[in-house]
Formats: sequence, C-alpha cells, structure tokens
Amino acid sequence: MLEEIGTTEQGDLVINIGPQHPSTHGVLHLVITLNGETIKKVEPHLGYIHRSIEKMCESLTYRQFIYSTSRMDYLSAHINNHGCALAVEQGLGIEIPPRARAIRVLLSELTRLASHQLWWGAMAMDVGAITPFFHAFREREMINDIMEETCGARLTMNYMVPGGVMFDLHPNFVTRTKDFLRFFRSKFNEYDELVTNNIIFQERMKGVGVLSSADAISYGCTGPVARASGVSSDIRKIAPYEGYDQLQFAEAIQSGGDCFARYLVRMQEMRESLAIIDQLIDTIPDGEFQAKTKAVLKLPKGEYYSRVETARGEFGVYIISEGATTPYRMKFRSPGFSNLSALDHMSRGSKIGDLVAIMGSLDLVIPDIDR
Amino acid sequence: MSFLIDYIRTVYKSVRSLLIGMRKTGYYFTHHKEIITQNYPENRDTLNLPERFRGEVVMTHNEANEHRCTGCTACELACPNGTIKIVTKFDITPEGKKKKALDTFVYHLELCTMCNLCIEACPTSAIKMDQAFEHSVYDRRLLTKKLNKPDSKLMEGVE
Amino acid sequence: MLSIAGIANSIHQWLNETFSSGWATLLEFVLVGILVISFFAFLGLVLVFMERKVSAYMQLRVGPNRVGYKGLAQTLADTIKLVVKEGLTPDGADKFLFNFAPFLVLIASMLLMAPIAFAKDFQIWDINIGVLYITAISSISVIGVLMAGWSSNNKYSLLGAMRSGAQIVSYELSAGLAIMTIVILAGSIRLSDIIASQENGWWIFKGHIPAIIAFVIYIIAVTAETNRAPFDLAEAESELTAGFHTEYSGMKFALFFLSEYVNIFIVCAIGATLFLGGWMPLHIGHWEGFNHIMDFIPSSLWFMGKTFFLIFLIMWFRWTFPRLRIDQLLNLEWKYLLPISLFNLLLVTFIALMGWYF
Amino acid sequence: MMSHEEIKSLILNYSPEAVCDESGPWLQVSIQSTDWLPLAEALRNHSQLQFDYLFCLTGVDWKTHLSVVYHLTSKVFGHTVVVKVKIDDRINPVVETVSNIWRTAELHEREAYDLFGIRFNSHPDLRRLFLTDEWVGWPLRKDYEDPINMIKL
Repeated sequence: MLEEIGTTEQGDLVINIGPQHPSTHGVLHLVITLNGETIKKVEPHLGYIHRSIEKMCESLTYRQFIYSTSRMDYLSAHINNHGCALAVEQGLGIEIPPRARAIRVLLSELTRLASHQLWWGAMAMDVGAITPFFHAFREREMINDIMEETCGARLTMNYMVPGGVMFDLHPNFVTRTKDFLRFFRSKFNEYDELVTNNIIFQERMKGVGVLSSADAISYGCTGPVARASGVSSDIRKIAPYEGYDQLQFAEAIQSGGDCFARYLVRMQEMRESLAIIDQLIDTIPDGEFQAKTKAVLKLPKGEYYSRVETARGEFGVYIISEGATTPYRMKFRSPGFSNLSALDHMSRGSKIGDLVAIMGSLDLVIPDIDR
Repeated sequence: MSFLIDYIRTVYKSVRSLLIGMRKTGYYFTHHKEIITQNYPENRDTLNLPERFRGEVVMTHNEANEHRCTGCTACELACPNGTIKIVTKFDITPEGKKKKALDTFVYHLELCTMCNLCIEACPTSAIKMDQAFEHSVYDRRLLTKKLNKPDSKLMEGVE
Repeated sequence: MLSIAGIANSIHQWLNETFSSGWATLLEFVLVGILVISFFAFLGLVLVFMERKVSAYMQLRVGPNRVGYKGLAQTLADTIKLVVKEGLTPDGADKFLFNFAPFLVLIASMLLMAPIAFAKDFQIWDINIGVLYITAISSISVIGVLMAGWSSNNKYSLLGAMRSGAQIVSYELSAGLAIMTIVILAGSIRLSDIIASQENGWWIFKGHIPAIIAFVIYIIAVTAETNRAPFDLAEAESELTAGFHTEYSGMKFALFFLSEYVNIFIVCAIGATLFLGGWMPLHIGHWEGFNHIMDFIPSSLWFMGKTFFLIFLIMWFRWTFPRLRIDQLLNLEWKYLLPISLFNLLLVTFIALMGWYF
Repeated sequence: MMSHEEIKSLILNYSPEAVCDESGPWLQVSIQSTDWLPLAEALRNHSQLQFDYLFCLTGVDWKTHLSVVYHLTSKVFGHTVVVKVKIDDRINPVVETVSNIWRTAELHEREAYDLFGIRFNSHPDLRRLFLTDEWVGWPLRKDYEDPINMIKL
C-alpha cells in the first residue's frame, strides 16, 4: 500500500482543487492525485494572491509598511501589525508606555478570539454543517463592533504605530468588552453542543491527518498545529513579548496530533484568551498610549527579528536595515506557509473528505501563505 | 456479551449527541428574537457608525467656504499608496510676497486603504475621516475626488 | 361533505356522461398528467421556500423577505431566472445522456407519485403491489444520477455519481427492510390496505418497539437515499463543489433540484402512509369526543400535515449535522442499520405471530 | 540552554572559517556557501546542539553577493542560532539544499529560488512557487526591473 502512494500511474485521477473551490477558503490551488477516493499525493500551487509585500515594503517607510501586513493574515491583522511594530521598536530602542502594552495585548487577544471563532464556523462548514458558521459570526460581529469603535475599522485596523497605538481606547471599550465576555461565555457551551460533542463531527476528525511531533517540528509547523502534536510552540510562553510573562494563562497542548486535537487546542485557546482579557480588562494602566517618536523613523544599521503568536502560529518579522528610512530587506515568516508544507504528508492515504477536514483544521489563510 | 453492551452504548451515545445538537437548532428555529440579521438598507436612517469609523478622507470646510489645508504635502508623503496628490500654486500675499498655497487636493478613493496615516500626519487638522461607506459607483473615474471645494480659501491664521 | 374524492368522482362521472368511455379515460389520463406536473412545480416552489426559511431561522437569519409578500415569491423569481438562463453542455460531454439524465431522474420521481393516497379514496393508481412498486421505482433515479455524473466528462461529477451509486444501493436495503416491518404487521403490500389497517391506531403506536425502530431506520435510510445532508456526499459542496450536477446549468440543473425536493416529498409521504396512518386522523382509544373532533379535519390535511412534519424533520437534520465520510456512510449502513433492521424484522415477525401488537 | 560561547566553539569545530557575531539577541554565524552542508548536518545532529526547527529562511540580495539566512532553534534545548550563508556568484548562485534535514525548507527554498534565483542543489522539486514557470527574472533582487508590472510611487 505504502509503496504505491506517491507515484502517479495510469488509472490515477488527478484533480485540481481550486483555485476556485468552496473549501480552500481563498485562491489556493491543490493538485491531488487520487486512487479512487484515496489520496496519493497533494501538491500545492501557490501565487494566485501573491502581491510581494516584501518587495513593496522595501519602498515604504517604517510607519507606512505596517498597514500592508494587515493584508497578509487578514483574520489576525492586529497581531501581524503587532509583530511589525515590535520589530521597529526593537530597532529604535523605544520603551512602550504600560497603557499601550495593555491595549495591544487586549486587542491581540480579541483578534485571536475573533479569528478562532471564524475558524470554528469554517471548520464546521468544511465538514458539512452550515449552521455553526452563522452562530460563530454572531459572536465575531460583537468583537468587530468593539474593534470598529476603538480602532475605526473592522478587519484591517492599522491600529498599531511604532511606539504604541494610534488612538486611546474608546470610553465604551471596557463595558462593551465585558458585555461581550459575558455573552460569549453564556454561548460557549453551544459550540460544544452543536459541534464538539457531535458524533459525526468526532468521527470525521478523530485519527484524521495525524502529524507526529517530530514531523511537526521538521515541517516547521507552529501554533495550534504544532501544539496539537505535543510541541510547545507558543511564542507568548517561550519568548514572551509585551508583558505576556506577567499574565496567567496556560499553553493549550494536546498529544493526539490529529484534526480533533487541533480542534481542541483552538477551543482551549479561546478559553485562555478569555482568561487573559479578564485579567487585563479591569487593570488597564493610565497614562500615555503612545511613546514619543520622531516624525521620520530611521532604524540603525543592523538586523531585527521579532516573533509574535498569531492565531495561526508564529509570525516573524525580519528587518535588515541599512540605516535608511526604508528597510533594505523585509522578510515575513508567515505561519500558514510552513503549516501548509505539512499538508501533503498529513493527507496521504486518506479520503477526499479528510483532505477538506485537514485543510480546515490547519486554518489556512491564503494571503498569509502567498504574501 | 460486553461487545453487545459496548455496541448499544455507542448507539445510545451517538444518538444522544445528535439529539442535543437538534435541540439547539430547534431552539433557534422557534425563538425568533435571537435573529441577528439587520435589514439593510431599510435601517439606513437608524444606522449609527462609530465616530472613529474610517470611510473616506474629507476636507473640512467652514461656512465661509474656508479650509485649513496649507498644501504642505505631509499627507502625500505619509500615504503608502500614493492616494493623495497635492497640486500647489503661488498666491500673492497682501505684502506682495509669493506664498505657496493649495490649488487642488486630489484624492484617489480607489487606491485608499483607510489606514489613517494622512490624518495623523496632517499638522493643521485640515482633513479627517468621514463615516460614509457606500462608495460603489459605475465609473471608476468618479472615485478620483477633488477634496477642496471650488473657490475655497485657506482659513485665517492657519500656518 | 365536500371532499377531494367527491370532486374527483363527479369529474369522472361528468366525463363518462359526456364522452364515450375510451375518450373519457384518455381525457382522465391527460388531466392526471397535467395535475401531477403542476403539483410537481408547486411542490418545488413550496419546499424550496420552506427549506430556505427553516435554514434561515435555525441560522439566526430572516431568510428571503424581499420578493413578494414576506418573500413568498422568491422561489418563483428564482425559477424564472433558471428558465431564462442558458443551459450549457460541456464540450467533451456525451450530449444525449447529458441532456437525458435530468429527465430520467424527474420521471422516476413522477412515477413514484402514482400509488400515494393523498386523501381518503383519492389515489392515482391503487396497485395491489404498491410497496413493491415503490421500492422498485425508487432505485431508477440512481441511474439518472450515474448518467449525469459520467456523461458530464468531469472528475468531480464522476466521483459524486460513484458515491451516489454506492450510497443508494446500500441504503435501499435498510429502507426496504423497514418497510417490510409494516408489511408484516399490516399483512398486505397494497397501500390502501395498509392505510385501512391503521384505522384504530397508527402503526408507530400499535407496533410499538419494532415499529419505532423501523421508523427511525426508515427516516435515516431515506435521508441517505434522497442525497440529503448529512448524507449528501454525491453533491458535497465543500469536497466536490456540486458533485454529479457540477456541469449542469439553467433548466437542466433546475430539474435535478426539483426532483431532489419532490423525492423528499415522496419518501416522506410514503413514511407518513406506512407509519403515521396516511390520511387517517389521529384516534385515541376510547376518547369518543376527541376522535369525533379529529374526524372533522379533512383527510387531505391530515396527510399533508404528517408529510410536512417528516419533511421538516429531514430539513432539521440537514441544518444541524456535519456530513459523513464515504467509508463512514457505508459503515453506518452495513455495521449498524442493516443488522439492526434484520434483527428488527425478526422481532416484528415474532410479535406479529404472537399477536402482541395492539 | 547553552551560552553563545559554547555554541560558537562547537560551530567553529565544524567550520573554522565561520565568522561569529554576538551583538544581537541571537548568535549570528556567517559562512561561505561551500561550508554550509556539513555545518547544517552538524547543527541538526550534534547531541548538544540539536537544532531541529528551522523557523525562517530568508534570501537577501546584497548587490555584490547573495546570502541565505537560516534561523534555527532547538526545541529540545531552546537555543537559537542565525546562520548566514554567503553566495559570491551572483550570476549562477548555488547552495546545497537542507530540505532533507529540515522538511520545511522544501517550500522555503522554492520561495527563495523563485524570488532570488538561488539554486538549491539536489532539491527534490525546485520550481517556481509563486510566479508562473515562464517568468523571466528574479523579482526580489535589487536590480530587477519590470517596466510593465512595477508601480513606482
């Protein structure tokens, strides 16, 4: 059985999944080789939404380039911006006011929640249940409204500036966030009732797309994908930034390595995000929301690397500066790109329906992969 | 025998989990007050957008048709996509000196990403973000806008 | 009392008085044909609208509410759109089979309409092998699906059709065995006899445990047979985009769509006939007053009410559950449903022999 | 967790010509492209190093030469090292692949090939990743010019 997997021979079906396909969540193009319903090989073809943001950034100043990273992983746009701001601040050596840090962490966790909620709905839709998608949007809409009030936009906020955040929190922010927390907690068991405990869903997820921890490391998987295989990879824990080391939260780790483990890790992460917001919401320090910075930012010659934990995994920003107002080379290490590379390994020998479930559990955002 | 008990238990558990899910959807089927859909555009009149919402860049004018833009091009430099083009002219001041002033503030809405950097960069608060969000038009050229009104002047005292 | 059967009888009399008997029969054929086709179209409109509203309320939405009064004309507008749309035929397709497949599927579901009793004494064809006829005809539609999938010259369609074939063939077994349970209890395979045997109580109550098990199995099996979620593998949109009808557009697609909904109606109508007493009103033991009130509700309303209740149940499944995988689908049939229904058949035979049903 | 000094001395054992820079938070090692493969194997397999996780692979065009930057972490010990591999030949840049050591490198190397034209020797499937197969030129190089598709601000 294993020998024949991986070779194309006569009688194999070669199917293009995408670039326009309901379950690729964007313009991902997979060429899959099938033997009946069993997958022999998956080959991703990328580039349908490649905009070469790295090249664009080489002609943008350090204030300007942050907005463009929102367009990569649009579901956790705020955390992407966070990583960029951290890299620039690392180069400038600015100390960020405590209030700005708290605001950044709060909004990052809200973004993570919103991203996971959308993933939850999309995951259920991939395996054929359509109703949870709308239930997920109900809660996500509340987060988006909170974001809209404070940041001025719903998805691509561009709320980060080097040295802090663009505006102070909106006066309604605290009460609305607390309302949201209360509402979300009361609805969270619905997620279990509708999807987690459902026998069909469990059957579809358990034992599907198993990734061992050694493979997870070798394929460079991060975020929930790696943690579901038992690899500790939460940047908030292993390289804490922005005061995450002072917050009480657990790193969600499962050992199964299958789709259901990845599902459980994300559900656990939502609970941890709620706990982090709980700890911060009443103790937002007063003070400045932005450090004083020069109008024109120039990073000293050198190399700066910052890592943040987005909803999908480790997001790295690598800036090589030659001392000018624009970066010499900018590299984004996007979590989806590495996670995707494990897709072929995970889905060999499983069915087409499994491939869809695996893609859903990887939580791919295509602009994040293509950049 | 234990095989049979396991078999029956599996069937029972599975059916139960399915029924719990059906209870939830059944609840929402009968409780219409939980509906979250908004009837747009019927609710246009009552639609309240937050004051920070970024819809498009506008230039504020007062009743005397005066704006605050000095034509310093700070916004043009701050913009990451070349959305803003400022055309300047030279006014003759009463003292007879030549002074740089705004002629046309060209704003390409089709390029704008609402990043707010121009507003942050403006030293005189001449431009601000408006809450309008219904931007669809049939002709792309209509999206290129001239923000300063015809015959508008620079407000007194703005440098 | 004015009843549907009465109207039908008076039309029959009038035709026989006015024309010779041969012409009258021919005219009745034409009349029945027109009625069935228009009933089809009407059912399609109603069921699609119902599905949209049911799904909308379960998903915290309002559903169609713009066209017509409260959106009632939405499906009509969609039909007009589908009719005027161009029906494309792919280049490499087998033209004849490609165009014939939707009609075959539709004809199969039309034929199934014949033995159903819509009201008291109102039946197109009271064939004496009614149940056998139903089980035989309902397997024809799979040929149409296979035809559509193969002739489209599309790999998605082919996969969808193959899945559909495997699925329908296996689920017919347990649907048939579930029907057999009632046949054993009623002692006849003529549908009018089965309905008549439920005069003093529906089989789901009279037959207690085996009838309930058979009912559950029947509902699951027909959900699978009509390719509805959670068994909609033939058209699983997140896997195969649209499965066997990927390449169809315009009216040809609409025929597939229509026959899917009509199939649901028919299997639910059969379920209502077998388990819930068809057009028989609800009677409870010796509550004479209650039974008398129930008799006042017209028999056609009883039948439609029961059928639509079952349709709602199937829609409820669709909007709650995730989809199964193809191997799990077959596992469910061969490892669970088939053994249970075989055992159930044995049980019901025993109970029927001992006379332990009410 | 090993100190920079210890890692440095171990690395110098394997490639004595490496230049180490300890100014950043992580140890940075610069080597020539010919020295890379033995060092990579050592970094992955040495019992005290075990850099099993390649989290970032970056191609850089320095106008005079090209370089590939590997960010490596050990999930066992938690230490991190940055290896910069210098490729002098700009016309036909070649470096050995590490996709057999770290599987993630397969896609990352394809990306670097696509955008910088760096060839990775014995890579299993070295093709364009984002761009079309018939694309001419290497877009992220500093001297890349495309009068049609490039927008200058």
